[in-house]
Amino acid sequence: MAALAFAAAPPAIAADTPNPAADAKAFQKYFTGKFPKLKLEDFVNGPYSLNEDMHKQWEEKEQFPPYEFSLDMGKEMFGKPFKNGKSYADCFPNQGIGIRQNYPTFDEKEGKVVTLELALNRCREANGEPPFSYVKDEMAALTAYMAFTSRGKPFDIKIPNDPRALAAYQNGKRYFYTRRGQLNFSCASCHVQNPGERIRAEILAPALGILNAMPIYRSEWGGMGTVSRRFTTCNIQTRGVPLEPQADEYRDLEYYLSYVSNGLPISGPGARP
Amino acid sequence: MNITHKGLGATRRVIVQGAASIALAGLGSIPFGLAPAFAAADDKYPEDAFKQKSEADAIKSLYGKTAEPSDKVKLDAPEIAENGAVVPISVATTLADVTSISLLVAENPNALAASYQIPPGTMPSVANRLKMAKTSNVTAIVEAGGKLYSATKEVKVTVGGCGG
Amino acid sequence: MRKNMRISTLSLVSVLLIATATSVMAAGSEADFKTAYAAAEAANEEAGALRDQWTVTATALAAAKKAADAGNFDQAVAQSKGAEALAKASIFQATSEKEAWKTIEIR
Amino acid sequence: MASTIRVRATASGETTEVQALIQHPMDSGFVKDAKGEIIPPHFIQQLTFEYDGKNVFVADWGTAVSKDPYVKFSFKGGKKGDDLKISWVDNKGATDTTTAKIV
Repeated sequence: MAALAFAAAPPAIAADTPNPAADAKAFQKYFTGKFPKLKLEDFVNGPYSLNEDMHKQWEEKEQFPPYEFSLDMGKEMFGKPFKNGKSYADCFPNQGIGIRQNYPTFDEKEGKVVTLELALNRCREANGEPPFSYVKDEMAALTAYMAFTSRGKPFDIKIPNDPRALAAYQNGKRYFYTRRGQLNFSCASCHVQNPGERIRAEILAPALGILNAMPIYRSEWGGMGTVSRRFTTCNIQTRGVPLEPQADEYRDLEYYLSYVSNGLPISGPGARP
Repeated sequence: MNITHKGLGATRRVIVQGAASIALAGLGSIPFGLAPAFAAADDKYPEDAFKQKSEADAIKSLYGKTAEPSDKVKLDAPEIAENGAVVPISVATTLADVTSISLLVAENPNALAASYQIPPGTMPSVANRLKMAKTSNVTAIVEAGGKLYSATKEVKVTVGGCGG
Repeated sequence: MRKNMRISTLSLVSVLLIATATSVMAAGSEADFKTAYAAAEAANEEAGALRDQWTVTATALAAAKKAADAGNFDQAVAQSKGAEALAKASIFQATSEKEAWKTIEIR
Repeated sequence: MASTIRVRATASGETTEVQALIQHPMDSGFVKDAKGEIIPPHFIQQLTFEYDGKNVFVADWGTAVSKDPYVKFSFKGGKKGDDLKISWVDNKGATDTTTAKIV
């Protein structure tokens, strides 16, 4: 039954050797070409950079941003020692301050991508504390604070000279462009092919810079959400069953998507519709 | 998806227990019996006005009179609300002797959204964020010198899918 | 940038419609339901291994189970077959996307 | 413990501009939770701002005010270093009060 369904897909398959640096360049060029009025750093403000009416609503919100409570909570949590006397600061370079732009990293010992959310929960578990839910609340608060201390610092994701790192990058890219769910959408269907367009009057955010603003207070959620929440929500919106937060695919996806936004400043925590 | 709602952390207060992640399904109010205990007598909460369904009934309950449109009432609201859950709306006026400013959303289950008492010495302008169930006229009422003046603007509301 | 998104979505939908329509004709007993449900579950597990399950498949499976619990095996069989068709469509999607994703990559 | 009330009160010239953000669910009573059960209405009814012993602004709110409500207004007078007292009460009788310094 299936053969005719995808017959329309053109067979143009390009060379398979991944070249992340060239990818990032092409990715950024695509978006700046699509939105010639925008500067690269504008993309970290998502849909707000694309529409004047929305930009005004955003400016109003930023006067007293809705993520403020989460940010305060994150700051308090971050400074509070664990039961064993250690704290988050002990788990991270530079005491965890101003380092958001370096995550995800590739852990050559483990051979896998480690996101900031994962590193935070590993820090907790290493110090005898139970892990937090990945999608919101405490995890959003902690990452909000860590992003806040890193605002303005450009994403600086590194792909070490390790075939596993390149494979993880490539796997993330594959996930990003792969159509899934009953609606047959990939991440790219919305956030590469149609940013700036409205889907039921919501303006789609460009993929470039989308993670720079994480975590976000989303009006639609009525609260904060992490990168994990963003990914799982996107899957559900295409009528796909989401993977577990921090599944390998999501880690790789975050690695890819962050890497191609290298050079764009961290703007999180953010507020989104 | 299974979004687990963790137990409230030590830094959260009981009264601000977060709602589960739900879409804005509709608005309205159920009768409530607790009036604010500490407010001064002349600052009484207009409970009845907030229970009225229609804009006209709410204005009548709140003020006991009707409003006339005035270009001296400036109502600022987006053309298209980015999300009906958070619609930034502000009102300002050049009218003198303003004693209150109210905001009504005609298509909400209960039209009256907010009413602000403006004592002497306070500027006749206010900004806030309101919920809108759907596309609707938003009306600002300014009470000045014992009379009511209004301005109305339509705000389009859609609830989104694959956005942000 | 290719413009094939809409076309392929449409054809996928029509494949599904046909698959679902034919399945409705099945009538059945509890045994028929068990067979149909097992087939649907197996297909959905295969989709899971490909990391591409659909939420609608899970919904159809739940509806099938509910109908069976209520003793309505005709409907339970029909829902199971519908779920299987959805699961198979997701498997097809995942399989064809193994290479197809590259066609929309920005280079 | 942190307050549910965040205030910024800024004196400039003859007026003081006040912005407040309050942490409150503002449940309308018409929204369902994940289990499909109605979340009962829970919202701030009155929010008062007091300066120098008298109210400078009183907000009466219904359920259509957004979650974590925000309000902005200005009043004449108010000096840097002076106190502004902010209190709210909700439909369940819960209250919170804070005092902010005008800057």
